[in-house]
Amino acid sequence: MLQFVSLLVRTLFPQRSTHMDTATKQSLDFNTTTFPNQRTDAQALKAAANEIRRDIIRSLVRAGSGHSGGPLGSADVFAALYFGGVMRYRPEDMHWSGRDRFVLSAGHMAPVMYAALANAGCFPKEELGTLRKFNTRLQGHPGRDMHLPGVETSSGSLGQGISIAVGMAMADKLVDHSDRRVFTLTGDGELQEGSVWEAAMSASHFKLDNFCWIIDNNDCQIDGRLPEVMNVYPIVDKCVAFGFDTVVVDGHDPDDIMRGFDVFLTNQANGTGKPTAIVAKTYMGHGVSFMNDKFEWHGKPPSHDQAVAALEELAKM
Amino acid sequence: MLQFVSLLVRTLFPQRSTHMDTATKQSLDFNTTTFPNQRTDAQALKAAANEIRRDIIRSLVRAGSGHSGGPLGSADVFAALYFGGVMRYRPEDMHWSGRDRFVLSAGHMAPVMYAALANAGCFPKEELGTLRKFNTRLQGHPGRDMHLPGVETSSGSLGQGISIAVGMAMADKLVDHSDRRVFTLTGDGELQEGSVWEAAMSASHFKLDNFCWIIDNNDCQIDGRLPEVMNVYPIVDKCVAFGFDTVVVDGHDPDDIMRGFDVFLTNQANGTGKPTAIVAKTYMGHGVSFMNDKFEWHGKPPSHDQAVAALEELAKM
Amino acid sequence: MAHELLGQKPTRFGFGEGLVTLGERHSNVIVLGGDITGSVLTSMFKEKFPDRFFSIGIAEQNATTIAAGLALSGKIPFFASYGAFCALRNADQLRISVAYNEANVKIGGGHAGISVGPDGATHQVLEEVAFLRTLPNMTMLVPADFEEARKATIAMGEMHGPAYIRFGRSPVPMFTTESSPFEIGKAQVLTDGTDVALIACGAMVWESLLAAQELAKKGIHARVINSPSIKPFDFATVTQAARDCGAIVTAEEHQVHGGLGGAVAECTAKNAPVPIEFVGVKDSFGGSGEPEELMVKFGLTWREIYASALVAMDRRDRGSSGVRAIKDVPQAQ
Amino acid sequence: MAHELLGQKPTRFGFGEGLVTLGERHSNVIVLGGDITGSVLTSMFKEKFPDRFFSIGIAEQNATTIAAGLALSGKIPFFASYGAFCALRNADQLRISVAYNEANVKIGGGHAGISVGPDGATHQVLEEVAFLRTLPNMTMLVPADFEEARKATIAMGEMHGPAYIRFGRSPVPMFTTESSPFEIGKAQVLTDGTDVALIACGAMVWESLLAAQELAKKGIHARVINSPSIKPFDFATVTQAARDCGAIVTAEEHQVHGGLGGAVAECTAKNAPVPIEFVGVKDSFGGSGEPEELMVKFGLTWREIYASALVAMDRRDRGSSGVRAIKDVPQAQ
Ligand SMILES: Cc1ncc(C[n+]2csc(CCOP(=O)(O)OP(=O)(O)O)c2C)c(N)n1
Ligand SMILES: Cc1ncc(C[n+]2csc(CCOP(=O)(O)OP(=O)(O)O)c2C)c(N)n1
Ligand SMILES: [Mg+2]
Ligand SMILES: [Mg+2]
Repeated sequence: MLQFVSLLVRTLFPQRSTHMDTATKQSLDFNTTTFPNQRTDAQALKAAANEIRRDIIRSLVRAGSGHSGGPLGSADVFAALYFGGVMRYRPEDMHWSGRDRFVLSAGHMAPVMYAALANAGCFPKEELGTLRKFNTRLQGHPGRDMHLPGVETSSGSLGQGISIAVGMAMADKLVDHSDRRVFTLTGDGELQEGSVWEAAMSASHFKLDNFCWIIDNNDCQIDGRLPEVMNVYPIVDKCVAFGFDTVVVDGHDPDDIMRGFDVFLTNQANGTGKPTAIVAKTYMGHGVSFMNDKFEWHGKPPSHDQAVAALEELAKM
Repeated sequence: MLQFVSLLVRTLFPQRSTHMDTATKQSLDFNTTTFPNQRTDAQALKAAANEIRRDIIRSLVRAGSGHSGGPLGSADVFAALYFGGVMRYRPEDMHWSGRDRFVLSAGHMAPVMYAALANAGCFPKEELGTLRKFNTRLQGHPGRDMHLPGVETSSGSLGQGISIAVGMAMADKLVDHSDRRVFTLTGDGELQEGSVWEAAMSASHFKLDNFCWIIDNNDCQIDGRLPEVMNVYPIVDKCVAFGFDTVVVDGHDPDDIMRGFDVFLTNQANGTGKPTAIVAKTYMGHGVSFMNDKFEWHGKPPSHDQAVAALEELAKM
Repeated sequence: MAHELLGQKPTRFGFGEGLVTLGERHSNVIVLGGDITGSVLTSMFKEKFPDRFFSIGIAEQNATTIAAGLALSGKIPFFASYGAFCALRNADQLRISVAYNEANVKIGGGHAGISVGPDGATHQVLEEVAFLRTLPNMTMLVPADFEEARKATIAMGEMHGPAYIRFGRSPVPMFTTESSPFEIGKAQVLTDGTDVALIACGAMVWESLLAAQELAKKGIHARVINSPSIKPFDFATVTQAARDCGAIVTAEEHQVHGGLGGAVAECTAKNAPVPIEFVGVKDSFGGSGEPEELMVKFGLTWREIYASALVAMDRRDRGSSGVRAIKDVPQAQ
Repeated sequence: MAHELLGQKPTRFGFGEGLVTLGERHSNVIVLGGDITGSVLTSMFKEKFPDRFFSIGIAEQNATTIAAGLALSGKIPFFASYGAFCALRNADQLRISVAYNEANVKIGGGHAGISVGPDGATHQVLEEVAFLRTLPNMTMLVPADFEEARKATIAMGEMHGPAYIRFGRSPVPMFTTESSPFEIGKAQVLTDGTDVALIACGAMVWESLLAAQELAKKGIHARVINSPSIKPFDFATVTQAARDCGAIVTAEEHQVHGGLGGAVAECTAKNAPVPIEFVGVKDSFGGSGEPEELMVKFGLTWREIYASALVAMDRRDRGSSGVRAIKDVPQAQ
């Protein structure tokens, strides 16, 4: 005979704690600031990057899971991309047929893309608070099925987004003969996926000077530093050997990032037939000192106290 | 009501014609010559390569399907590998635990590996006549399930064998701490597979100076020349950027091929920690003038008349 | 219904012709080559529409995902290679970039099944139907002959969403005509019996007709069903067959696990449980040889279908004891 | 038989512990890392046997094929990653370099199923059981809890040949003990009923026990069967259950097509056709959320099993008309 021992009174999966006390709630709240997308100075881009970083912290602490390190580290690149007049889009109509496109190949970095899109005005910043929650449009990894404005494709399996971006750039340049641009961002650990090199080979084969590949070179991945986990260096030589006009930039210096994008824009304008790779030297978790350059922060959210500390530090920047 | 119209009298798949008239049968027969594996001169390696080429023709014309171009073009490399004292093996015991290993990553080139093994005495040359036939040990692509001596692994899906070879070299160097060597041969079209670059990255990451990667650079693949189908050039820059000591050799000059292998042997002897890539410049179909440098011969067998002509030409070389 | 042998032709030619028709009808159809364009007949499209053909080389992951990018840009991209490589080398890409994205990507998987012949096991894909059938949003088609392959290709190009078509290398009997019905999601009843149902796809449909002809000589009237649409699956027609016949044989050039047989077994278990015998490859890899030899060796002829029909009917009429594995297929006499 | 809740723990910890035991017993066990060693607990082995651990980085194709090379050199290599990437990104490698080679390669596929939670659909693999089940020479295991995962890991390490184990991220109920039987190829009857059989794997075994408990309150005695060995499959135990109960519910954290449900449907169709209801993910992708929320949303709780049992019995007792798709699962009350 079977005996069951109080089986039903139980929680199959313990709920994560996402409780916040009201005292500090204010500083964790989303505001309604948005930023315009135009050629501007380093100061303005820094301000945008700072707001993106704070929104990353705000959304992650609410989510109770997710990736802090990569998103914080690439916030300056995203600020330049979305608010430096590089990528052409209409926040009120992200389906505008003339838009340039951004594909997040490193799908786990979704929080920074979501924060950039919200700060561009593509959707209410409040919604950043739903990151990773049940039925959210802000899926843990971008899900095209959720129709969040600005999310061009699902991603989350490393090494796929860059190929999707190549396909888009082929459609633009080789089929539609338009001047639309396609940007993609991969991680540096992601370079270990062979499919990345298939994509790279094809981008130069098809002379896609409308294709801009940003590599977030933070020298970190989940298990440690790149040379220990699987050495991808020399990155620049690889990109060059695969046919890219390759430029290395300080990924935390807005002017230097813009210099990188200008190389790309010039390549396209001059019809060089060369795709551009921008190797952005960054630090994982940059902007939050206790996360800075620490691979342990690849896939962790801040605790409530850590979030408060991070926001305070960022407010002073 | 159903009506069937003489359905059963039919051949579902028409049989290929493999008929040979007895008059020319002699020249198409396999002989029993074998070759020793030792440091030797170019003349001896040329003789071995010539016999390999003739056996490729003999087996393919019997098979009535299969790949002529790659196998003929890489015969000189195989001659040096199996008969130049580079790879250590015992033809009478291909399971000898001290043997070096060869992995044919370009599985479709099986005919040249089979011919080399038969000419080494690993199995009767007669058996080359069963290539691609029902229940043969000489499967269209190497099948480990058939236990042909010298076939270390199944292959046929491009870009896998090289990774298997890396795994073997890791076992030898990093686990068993033996001085066994592992050789692999990929095609040049095969370089389009991203998994090849994953393998390459890991070979240098693990400092596998016991690992020798031969690239059959015939500039041909099924659909045409490499730069048209998908440009893999510059091959050398790619190999170097992926951490290989890379040497380019004339793949039809035994001395130059041996120079390449010597670079590898020196790397291993000196413990440089660098894997070696040998880019062998070859011509598809080399040795048979009407096939020479013609990508159309990638996957075709010679007709009976073409086989006779090819054998006559080879006999004069 | 008459089922005449109209000749022999590989299904891949139907794919090639269908592509050309699509190219003529729709300016946004794009074809990607995987360095075997001659084998899978994308060469026909390339010749007619060189501007809409792009060679990606030997990089099935990239081709599949580039196709997704093209689809997200409003194109209708087809990528074709051998099924071993364009259903499995790119499986993750198919799952995420194609299926999860609901990208309008079309894949043509050639050289499917044992009848590939001398190339051997690596090239004889026998597993992909099972995988593709589990992918949400995916349409999966296995046409029976040249003409049906042509129609299926056109149909998949003109529907919206991810789709895969499976076709073969070697010539197989032609018996459907321009006027034969074809619709995604529908199976066709080819003969009207109620004694046993023979449900097949691909080249095994013709073998099922042959088996039915032999059964007819014994007074057994088999309902032969052609089920080219593995997904969406025609539950109604298969359920009806189970209810009317009470015994089923499935036949496919695929592993006996998870493919058409699996779909039929799930359908009947859900709607009308009946004995089924599964004709297919018995959980083994293929090998080199001539197609005809191999089809006999691996038990993919009308004979196994015939013998299985007798067993299935016997099981229906008298029950059975013992326990048999799915791959225990009655020996052909 | 008592089935006590002994706590909660993710099955992945059983994998991690099993690996360490194997490392202690066999000096030729090697582990390959795929940059998520902490998530899939290969980190435990790495810590104890740093010399026998190799980090391959984010390159699942390479890791799988390197494993094949190691195996062909007499090693017993394990490679583990998320199932989405180590069953599908490397599908072609699994088919040819591992399965066709009969290489002694062991794969650990973590983060399987919906219970992955907030990471969302891309990471929630729900298709790999169907694929792996079709590969010849492959052993495929889906343990129900921590302890069974530990045993299964050791068992697969100590058998010869390709094998895959599926495990999950989130804590799930523990109820098997050191003395519970586990054998590759065998299912275990956990409760003895003859009214309906509930056949499950993974975390759904516990849910089946819960469903059985509720059914018992109505006087319905369910036979709960834990089927961790998807391949080889225990035809005898499942056939016996079909014969004894005449109605079956299958339950798995996988698509309703092609997985355990598919295996049971094929088995019964072959040996003892009975009505089956399939509890699983209904041909859709997952999404973000907490595991508990998602298991409810996607219909993966004892409630659906309970409701399905009533439907299956009803179908057995009174037959049914109409045609339902596999994914038409009775609503939980
Ligand atoms: C194909 C695939 N394999 C593994 C993973 C798991 N994974 C997610 S992020 C990550 C590390 C990525 O490293 P990097 O690209 O450097 O990003 P960073 O850690 O710097 O954010 C891994 C292994 C994945 N998402 N996809
Ligand atoms: C993964 C994979 N994709 C496609 C094929 C089909 N195929 C066999 S050989 C070949 C061309 C290979 O080119 P290359 O490596 O240059 O060899 P060569 O033609 O010079 O002999 C192709 C595409 C395959 N065997 N494996
Ligand atoms: Mg990184
Ligand atoms: Mg070549």
